Order: sequence, then structure tokens, then C-alpha cells
Amino acid sequence: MAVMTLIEGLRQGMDEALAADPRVFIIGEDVGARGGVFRATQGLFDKYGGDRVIDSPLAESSIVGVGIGAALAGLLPICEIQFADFIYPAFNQIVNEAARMYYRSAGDWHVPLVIRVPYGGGVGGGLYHSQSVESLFAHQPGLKVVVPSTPADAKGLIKAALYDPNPVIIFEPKKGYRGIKGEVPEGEIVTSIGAARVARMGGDVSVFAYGMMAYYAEQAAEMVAVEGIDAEIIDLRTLAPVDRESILASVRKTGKALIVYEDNLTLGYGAEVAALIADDGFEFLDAPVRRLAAPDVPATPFSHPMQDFFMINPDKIAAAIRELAAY
Amino acid sequence: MAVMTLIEGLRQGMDEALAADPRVFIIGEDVGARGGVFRATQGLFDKYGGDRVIDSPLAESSIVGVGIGAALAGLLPICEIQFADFIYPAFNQIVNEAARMYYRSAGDWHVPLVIRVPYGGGVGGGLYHSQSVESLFAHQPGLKVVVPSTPADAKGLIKAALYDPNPVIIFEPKKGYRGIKGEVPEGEIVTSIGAARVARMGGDVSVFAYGMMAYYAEQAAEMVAVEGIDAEIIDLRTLAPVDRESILASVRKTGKALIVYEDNLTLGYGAEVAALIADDGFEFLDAPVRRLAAPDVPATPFSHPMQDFFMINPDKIAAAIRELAAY
Amino acid sequence: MTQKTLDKPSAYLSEATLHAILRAMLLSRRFDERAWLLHRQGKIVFHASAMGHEAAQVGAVFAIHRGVDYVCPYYRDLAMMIALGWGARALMLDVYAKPGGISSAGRQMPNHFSDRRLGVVSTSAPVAVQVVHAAGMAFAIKYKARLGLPTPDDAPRLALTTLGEGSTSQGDFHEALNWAGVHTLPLICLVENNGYAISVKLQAQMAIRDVSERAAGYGIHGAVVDGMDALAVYDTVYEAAQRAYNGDGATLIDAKVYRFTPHSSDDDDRSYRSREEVEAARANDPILRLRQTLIDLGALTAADFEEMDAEVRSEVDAAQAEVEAMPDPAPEDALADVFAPGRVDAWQS
Amino acid sequence: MTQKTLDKPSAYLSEATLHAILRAMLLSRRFDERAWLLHRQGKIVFHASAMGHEAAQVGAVFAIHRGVDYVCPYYRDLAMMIALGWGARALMLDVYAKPGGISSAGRQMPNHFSDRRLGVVSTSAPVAVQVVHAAGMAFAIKYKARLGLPTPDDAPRLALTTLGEGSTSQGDFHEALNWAGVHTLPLICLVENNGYAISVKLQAQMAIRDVSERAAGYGIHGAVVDGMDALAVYDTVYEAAQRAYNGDGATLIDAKVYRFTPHSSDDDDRSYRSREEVEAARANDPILRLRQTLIDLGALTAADFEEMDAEVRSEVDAAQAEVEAMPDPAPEDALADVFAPGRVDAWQS
Ligand SMILES: Cc1ncc(C[n+]2csc(CCOP(=O)(O)OP(=O)(O)O)c2C)c(N)n1
Ligand SMILES: Cc1ncc(C[n+]2csc(CCOP(=O)(O)OP(=O)(O)O)c2C)c(N)n1
Ligand SMILES: [Mg+2]
Ligand SMILES: [Mg+2]
Repeated sequence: MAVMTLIEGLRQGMDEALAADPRVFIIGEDVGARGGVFRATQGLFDKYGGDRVIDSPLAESSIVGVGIGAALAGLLPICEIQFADFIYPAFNQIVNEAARMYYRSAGDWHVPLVIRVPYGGGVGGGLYHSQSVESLFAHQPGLKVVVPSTPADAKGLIKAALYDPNPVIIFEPKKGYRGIKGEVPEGEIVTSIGAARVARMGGDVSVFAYGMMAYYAEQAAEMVAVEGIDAEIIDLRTLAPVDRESILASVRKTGKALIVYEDNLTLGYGAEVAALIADDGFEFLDAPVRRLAAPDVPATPFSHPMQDFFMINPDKIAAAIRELAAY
Repeated sequence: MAVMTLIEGLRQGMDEALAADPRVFIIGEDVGARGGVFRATQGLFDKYGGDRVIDSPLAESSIVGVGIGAALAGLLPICEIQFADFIYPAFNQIVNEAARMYYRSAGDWHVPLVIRVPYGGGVGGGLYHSQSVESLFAHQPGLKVVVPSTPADAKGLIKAALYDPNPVIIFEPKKGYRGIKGEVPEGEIVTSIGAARVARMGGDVSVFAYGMMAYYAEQAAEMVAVEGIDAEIIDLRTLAPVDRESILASVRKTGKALIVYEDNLTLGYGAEVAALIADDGFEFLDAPVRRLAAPDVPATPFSHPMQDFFMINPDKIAAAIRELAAY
Repeated sequence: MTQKTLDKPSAYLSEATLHAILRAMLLSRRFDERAWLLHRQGKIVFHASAMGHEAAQVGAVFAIHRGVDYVCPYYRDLAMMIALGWGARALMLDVYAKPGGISSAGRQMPNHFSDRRLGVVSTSAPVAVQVVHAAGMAFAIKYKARLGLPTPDDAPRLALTTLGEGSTSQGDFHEALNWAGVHTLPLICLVENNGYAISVKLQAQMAIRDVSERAAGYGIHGAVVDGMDALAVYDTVYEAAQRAYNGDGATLIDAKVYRFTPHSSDDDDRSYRSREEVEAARANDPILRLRQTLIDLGALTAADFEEMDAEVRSEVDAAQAEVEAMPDPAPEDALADVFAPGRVDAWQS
Repeated sequence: MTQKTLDKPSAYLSEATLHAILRAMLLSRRFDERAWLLHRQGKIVFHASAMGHEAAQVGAVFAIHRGVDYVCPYYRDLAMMIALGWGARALMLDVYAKPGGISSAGRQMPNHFSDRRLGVVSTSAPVAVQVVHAAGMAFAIKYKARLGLPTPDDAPRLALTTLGEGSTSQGDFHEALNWAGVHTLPLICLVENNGYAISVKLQAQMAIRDVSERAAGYGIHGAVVDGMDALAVYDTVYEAAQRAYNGDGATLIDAKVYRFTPHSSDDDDRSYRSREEVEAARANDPILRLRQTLIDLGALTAADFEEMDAEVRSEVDAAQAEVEAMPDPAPEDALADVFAPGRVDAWQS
């Protein structure tokens, strides 16, 4: 198996899809000759041409709205939003339109749309190039929301998203684009949407995370392992629909749940995981359901000392695991 | 004290503010001669004229964005969004701009903006005239989010919002506009933002709700009271910032928490309340933290049988209280 | 039928087609009147009218490949749905929110049309979103042609979308027409300009007279038409359609109409416009105008019209009788159709 | 100074003002060059340039009431900030993200300008949002006048906002200019049209040549100007400012410029434009052009220019030395300023 970075996994997935199906095309800002500001689409413009890899006007609502129209007409668009921070102008098209089209037409029209969104902090991006916005979308029935934290899942989820007849948003942890490396099987792989991944088995504390935080949680687990704490790491991977069974099975085993996310604490995605555990997992619990998340300030500050204070990292996760293990 | 409806409380609050301070003005669709589609601004156009009560173009992003600019320039705008369902085009202006302005300018610029938003279902409005969208905004640090469930709070919260130097969204339970009546003190009243209201004291089960659901919860409490179940009803009233102390104090007393909201279950506002209780209130809990909310389908269906199935009502709340009391 | 020598496409319409146009407008009107009645009777809870807009809607649809080309309509387009092929029964199912309703099986309010078999995309309520969808569909048409994707002979070749003049204030309108310009898309954007957005007058909405003045700013074509004249609308849209079919890009049309009724059954228009204004506008009824035109052309007699009217009225009666008796949706239907099942390949269209 | 007879406002500028314009452009350039150097040295993590835009930015600011009228700039406007009164130190605080930084005390990336004392509204990153804020501020100016609210003599009388040509594709641009038209607002919208939005060419952004072709669609004024000619920009913006001050509404200006550098320090422009194109554009340097114009006018000598250059270079040196030595923000500063304290009355501006 080839070892590659997370962004290479994404690119390979798109490349194979473009090669396999002429209905697949990419629209977004700078996705063409420039290959995307993160180079996710690098080489695809040269390989498939400007008819398939298309620089859009600088207008997110239309990137998604045109994608919806094209999907309705039988194509399979991949819409790139350059940064998660800039997805809000498209909020209405995503939430009121893409997510509700199948339901409101009682199954007559469907929207097989893929929206790719680099997200997350720790990259010196300040308030407007660091945001984590996944909870806003995981809240919307009719939308699927996935977050890869390995190169194999990056490829497997983009494939799954393209095969899904529903709108799927892929939030890509951009800090891990090049830093996260791993093996990716050759050829077709499809990660099933709706299934979490047990990233590490353990019996003392369950840690639920996704994206960069799942990657960090694995590191934190190794840090506390030498101290004799055996953490189980669940990479949630698909936020909507969520894998309730895997979450509850882990809590049943450990009795302790820590949810880690880099968004603001209040109403970030982990709130739902905590709420779910506090209800259906209540009888398994031996300790409070803990959340480790960014403080409730408007967004990631730019200056490094402030950014580091704001961001979750493996040390902070390890500390939270220790505290919960000791409860 | 005068008895009035919830919408009259709002209107009186706006009327007094317009009279007291020439910096206050209203913009929105149909707020002028028409008096708003719900008549919230009825009579204000005649009284204060078209320079103060202003019909905007049909464009929500500009309603909020122009409001932000005017607020930055020293005015005190009240922006009406005609239905919560139509707030998404303004999402970027509210979340990336209004909510982050004070923080990003390190306190140099502030945005004293009030955004009024009729929300909620049960009115035969179907997918696009029934939505509850408060959790999306309560998630945003830098924004205050309030929901009145009594006429006095309707007036008191709009006053408080106008005096607040920060952007404040008032979600108004439109089904209660005329149905909810109550006493409203004469003259100046200000409901403090950040404080919940104990709508009914009780010792068996804590019910947390807001807006129409708080009103229904009180009815449900009376239904179960005759069966000997003593429910405490906390009208959360200000969703951001949330009144943690009142929530925890109630759970400490009853050991049982039910959170009721009419939005979709997943990542609706109650997820945060449940998560908060599951952590800081864990040691008080005698039962799972229960949530009663709409099913995770894209939005309220129009047809009455389906709408009624979707919506929470006093009977459903009473049933949930009974179940939790019996746990 | 003496106008055939004139260089306008409507001059070449057959008598049958002219009758079909008139009949669609008339059926829309009779249905529309019935719906208001049903609302007053408390039998239905919501209605929004096309009255006054019928010529614009029907004239437009007859000028494209009906039932094949894509249509992204808005909530006022009931005459358009009829022109596309709906009868009173389909509309009745929607206003009664019955499970058999084509648009949404009772999920959406009436007037939120959808019919995939006719190329009509499901309408939502937030205004102007459909203009972007139509641009996307027009984009798909061009994409398929360029890539040489297999398309049946009777595939859509343009997308027609409509909206009110107030809705042009939305950012989405701008973004969509800009795409249409940049990509020379086969798109027709028909603005049904009735001068009001609920209560808000045109002047509070824009500082120009004709919405089509914006076309130049997008590098697309613009046109103004008397939207109360079905054949004039036909001619204007026909020209726009030829442009689209020939690869010459998009057209923004400002069709001047008037809304004879309040905005919807939830509205009371007395607060914002005078009865005199409404009465004066009603004198310019698009149906009576077309009736007269056809009589003048010798393509219709007064008796023909009466017969047609009786026929559409009985269609409305029959539809009401049938639909009223149907059961409502089951409560749990609320839970269906959140996600489409299966894999994308099965969905090839 | 022989051009005073010409009917252009710039002909009436004093020698001191002409020098101030040139100096602002030059200081911006020297700071800008230094910032790229600091980035290569790893001392700062981000920079975006105004190089090639200086004439448009500085010429515009000198034509309004500087430091009084409202300004809603965008990230490329560092020369504009200098023209408004900033020195190298203020810019340096931003690029080093130091706690004393006026814009955001290190919270935002550099180039996200703010200075309330100068009427400069805090810039975010999502493009075009500021155009709506500027419309709102212009609305407030008119509102206060109409209501007779007390305003000091030196109150702002217009709002100037800028954006790139690519950013005009956003819905917010449309909505803001539509407000400006409907309410005849004292607004100037200056498009710094460098032909690229990062890598995306003008032709992929719009199907027109001049952005100002859109003005007519909003019922506002439009103008095109050579944005590499500071005095031409001054003249065009001056006229727009008089229009605003006189209650004659808004102006949309397309200033043709060129971006000499990559989009930002994160960009590599080799993938999307040739070196030849960039070199050719650099030959039309706005600073050298103004220098030559002033020399031709007899308002500057080559030696004056050298002296000015030495002076601004040493300002940049001094700013770097001072700011580099400053401590970074405290980590917990991340928690401050989420909500403004107090009550609204205390905030009267
Ligand atoms: C985004 C959005 N905001 C507000 C509304 C509420 N609304 C429904 S129709 C309407 C007026 C539309 O006017 P116009 O576009 O002129 O169409 P008309 O009804 O006159 O045909 C408004 C404000 C909406 N549907 N969508
Ligand atoms: C809403 C939004 N989408 C995407 C971006 C990312 N982005 C930053 S600058 C830029 C290009 C802007 O081009 P233009 O408006 O022409 O200004 P220029 O940089 O050329 O001066 C893009 C796409 C953004 N800042 N905001
Ligand atoms: Mg209208
Ligand atoms: Mg540009």
C-alpha cells in the first residue's frame, strides 16, 4: 500500500472519480490552474481540462447553488469552499435548499452534491482562516457531514460522498493536510458513511474526537499509556449521521467519556455527543461527561501565544484524560 | 398593570424606544405602512414616519449589514427578519461580522444591533415558515440570544437588547404572538440578559424550556400536578449567555432534567443544556438527562397531521415529565 | 388569422395553440378564484394567486419546449404549472395538502411547486434561490453538450426561471446572472414585475425603472415586455429561447404585470395600496385582453370562450369534489424521505 | 505648477499635498518590500501587498475628508492606511501581531485594518461584507442629517469602501449598491481592479469589461479610471465625493491597477500568470509615474525624491527595530473583548 498525506488521499479520490465518470466535475475558487490554495486539486486541471475543473466567480452562494442545479440536472459536482470561514454566504443554499430538496419534493428530486471544506485552526490563520463550523451543518437533517482524519478515509470518504445520492459535506482538517500520513489501499476504497472508527482500543476512558483532534487524541493516548491509563479513541468520522452504537458501546465499556473538538465549547458538535451519552448512556457512566473544546470567544486569534492558548493540542487532551481517569 | 399579548409587549417596547431616542430606527421588509406581516410594528410608521420605520429592499444580508454599518456610526437599529427561515442569507453578516467586530477590533468598534426574528412552528407554515434556528446563533460567542415567553419579557428583553452595546437577536415565538397574554408593568422595564426565569417551582423534575415550549411546559406541569408530580419549570429566556447557575440549582434540587425545544433534536439548543448538566450537574443526577424535541427531519411539514406529529405540545411534555418522574 | 405576415413568432401560432394558451390562463383563473373561496370557507389554510400574472406565465411557457426544458418557478406560478401540463386536480391536491400531491405530498405549503417529470424543480420559500439553481441547470446543459455526454433527443436545452421584482434585491439574483454571463448559459430569467413585494413598492426596492437595465452589467441580454399581453410575452420569450438554443446566452426579461389580489391569503393589501389603483389595474385583465385579441384575429368567438369557461369550471368542480374526499397524509409520513437511498448510479437521469 | 488652468481638481493641489501623496505611496512601498523580506527571514508569518495599488489607494483618500469620513477598506489597503495617517510603526505592529497593534492587538492577521479614531472600520476576511457596512454608515450620515441629530462640524459626510474586482461577484456587493441607489447614499465604492482574484482572471469573474458598467443597474454613477495614476484617481474620487457631499448619491469606480506581487505571502503566482506579463506591468509603476509627473510639473526634483525615499526607509527601519523588540500578547488575552461592557448610552459617538 502506498503511504501518502491526507491531501494526497483526497486528490487521488477526486482524480479517480474524474477519470471514471464524466458527470463528475469540480467548481470553486482557484481550483483550476492554481490547483486550489491548498493544492488539493493540483494537476487535475492539466489532466481533465477547464471544462471539468472550473474556476468559479468569487461567490460561495452561487458555487453551491450552481452545484445544486447541476446535480438536479444529473451531474455530480464537487464544490470547493476555499475556507470553512467563507461558507456562510452559502448557508442558505446548503441548508434551505440542498438539505431540504429531497424531503420537500417527497423524494422526487435529489441532490447528489459534494462540498469540500478545509477547516480548523492551528495554522496561523486568525479569526477568518481557522474556523470549525461543522456543528452548524451536522444540525441539519438531510445533510451528511463527514470528517476524515486519515489519508485512507480522506480518499474513502470522498468516494463515498460521490456515490451518495444526498448532499455530503466533507470537512477537511487542513492542519493535517500534509502532516497526517498513512497507508492508502490501491484503487477503489469507500468508507461507509455512518460508521465511526475505533482508532485505539482501551478500557479506562473513552475519547470521542474527529479530524485533527482524533489524530491528536491518539498521540495523547500514547502519552498517558506509559502512565498506565488505557484510553479508547473513537474517531467519529461521520458526524451526521452519527454512529450512536459505537459511542454507547465504548461508554458501556469504560464508563467515562471525554469529547474533544476544536470548535467553541458551547453548542459545538461535542454537545450532541455529550447529550446523547447523558441520556442513552447514563446507566453506564461512572463520571461526568467531559468536553474539551475551544473557549467561547469569537474565533481563533492570530498571534501565536493566543492561538496556542485557544487551540486544543495533545498535551491538553492528555491532561483531560488523566483528570477523568482519576475521577 | 395592563394585560396584553406578547406582540403588544414587543410593540410597546419598540414604541417607547423610538419615542425616547432618535437613534433608534427599524428596518425590515414590510415594517412600514404594512406594520410587518405579523403587525409587530403596526402604527409605528404612522407615528414616527418613514424615516424611522423603513421598508428595506428584500435582501436580508443587507438588512443586517446596513444595520451593522448604522450601528457602527452611532445609531441603534432594530432589524426585522420577516421569518427565522429567511435569516440564512444574513448568516455571514451576523456571525462573521456583527458577532466578531468587538473582539477583532480589540474593543475599538462595537455593534449595538438588535435583530428581531419571529420563529417556531405550529402555525401551518410548512418547511419555510416554521423553523427554529436559535441554536445556530447561540453557538456564536459575541452574540446574545434571547427568547421571551411572556409579554412582560417581550417588552423587557427588547429594551434590554436596545441598551446592550452588543448585537442581540430576539427570537420571538410567533405562535404565541397573540395567544400568550400577561401583565406588563407600565413604563420602563428591562429584563436582565443572562438570567433565567423560574416559571414554576417544583421538586420532582426540572423542565428547561424557552419561548412557546416554556409556555407549554407550564401547562404540562399543571396537567401532571393533579397526578402528584411536582415539576419545576425554568424558562431559560436568555440562551446566550446561558444562566448556568439557575440550571444547576434546579437539577441539584430535583435530580432529574428534561429539556424541551421545538427545533430538531440533534444539536438543537437543548444539546448544550444537556451537556452542561451531564458535566457540572452529574453528581446531582438521579436519572438520564432527557430531551424532548422535534424529530430529525428537515423541517416542519405543512399538512396538519404531519405538523402535529412533528411539533411538541403540552401533552407530549406531560408524557415526558411522567416518564422521567417514574424513572 | 391575418397577422401571419408580421414578423413576430406569435403570428405563426396555430389556432389550437392559441386556444391552449387562453385555456391555461382561464383554468388558472378559475382555480385561483375557487381557492380564495375555499380559504374563506375554511377548507384550505393558504393560497397565493397568479391573478394578473397569467399572461406572463403562460405566454412564457408556450415559447419554450414545454415539459422538457427545465423550469425553476416561484410561488406565484400556478398558471405556469397549468401551461406546463397540470390540471385543476394537481393544484387541488396541493392546496388541500393531500398525500398524492405531486409537489410535496402535503409537506410544503401550496404554491411550492415541483414536478420532476415536467422538469419543474421543487420551489422553496426563500426568494431568488431558484435563479441560481436554474443557472446550474443551464450550466449542466452546456456541460453535457461540451463533454459529449449522451443526452436523449428530447433533452432540456434551456432553463427558465421566474421571480418577483422584489426578489431581485437578493444577492443570489446577482450571483446567478453573473454566472449566466460568464458562462454564456442557456437561461431565461423572467421577472414578473407587479410593482410590489408584499407591501413594498418598486421604488423602495430599486432605483431603476426596468429590472432589465441590469442585464448589461452581466453581459447578458435584457428585454421589457407588457406582461399582460400573452402574445407579446410569447414573442419576447421565444426570442430569448432561440438565443439560448443557439448558444447566444441568457436573457433577463422584465414583464410588467399587476397582482390583482393581496399578496396571499395571509395578506390584507388595504394598508398599502388604494382600491382605485387595484380597480384600474383590473380593467387591464390579461385574459380578457387575449380573448379580445383572438376574437379580433378571428380565432375565437364569444361562444367559444363561454364554452371553454364552462369546461374549465367543471374541471375545477370535479377536482374539488374528488380531492376534498381524500384522506390526509398519515402523521408518520413526516418521517419519510430525509435521505435518498441507494447509490448515485441508480439515479442517472 | 502650470496645470492650474485645467479643469481638474488635482491641478489645485498644493506642492505640500502632492508631496504627501507621493510620500504615502513611497512609505507604503518601502514598508511592503520590508514585509516580504521579514517574511522570507521567517520573522513574520503573513503579508499581502499593496504594490501596484498605491496610486488608487492614496489618490482616493486624499480626495475625501481624510481621517473624518468613514472608510471601510479591504486587506490590500496598506497605502490607504498610510494616506489616512498611519506610519510604519502602526503597520509593523500588525505584521508582528503585537499587543499594541491598533487594528486588533494581534488578534487578526496583518492587513485586517481598523482604526476607529480615523473612521476606519475593522476589516474581516470574507470579501465584500464591508461594502454593506459602508452603505449602512452612509445611511447613518443621511439619517442623522434628516433627523437633525447633533453632529459635530467635523462629522463624516461620506463613506468610502474598497474591494477587489473579484469580490464584486458576491451577493453583498449587489445588495449594498442597491441600497445606495434606493436611498441616494453618500457612498463611494472603489474597485481596485487588478484583473485577478488570486489566480482567477477577470474573464472568469464577469462578462463585462468595466465593473462600473453595473452602476446604471443600481441607478448610481459609474466611472473608470487609470488606477496607476494617482492624480487621475484623485480627480475621479474628488468628483464622486462632491456628489456624495451634495446629496447626489453614490459612485462606483473601476480603478484599473495591477498587483505586482503574488496575492499574498501564501501564494505563488507562477502557476497562473507569466513573468513577462508581470514585468510588463511593473514598468507602469504608479510611484515612478507620480514622481515623473511632479518633476514635469516642477513640483519635485530627483534629489527631493531621494531624500524622501531615505526618510521613509529610515522610518521603516526604526519601526522594525522598535516593534521587533516588543513582547508578544499574553496567551490569556485571547479571552478578552468578547462582549462590550456597559450600556449603550455610554457609547454615544
Ligand atoms: C429570503 C426571503 N425573505 C423574505 C421572504 C418573505 N416574502 C415572501 S414573498 C415576499 C415578497 C416578494 O415580492 P416579489 O419578489 O416582488 O414577488 P411577488 O410576490 O410580488 O410576485 C416576501 C418578502 C421570503 N420568502 N424569502
Ligand atoms: C467570501 C470569501 N471567499 C473566499 C475568500 C478567499 N479569498 C481571499 S482574497 C480572494 C481573491 C480576491 O480577489 P479580488 O477581489 O480581485 O481582490 P484582490 O486580492 O485581487 O485585490 C479570495 C478568493 C474570501 N476572503 N472571502
Ligand atoms: Mg412583486
Ligand atoms: Mg483582484
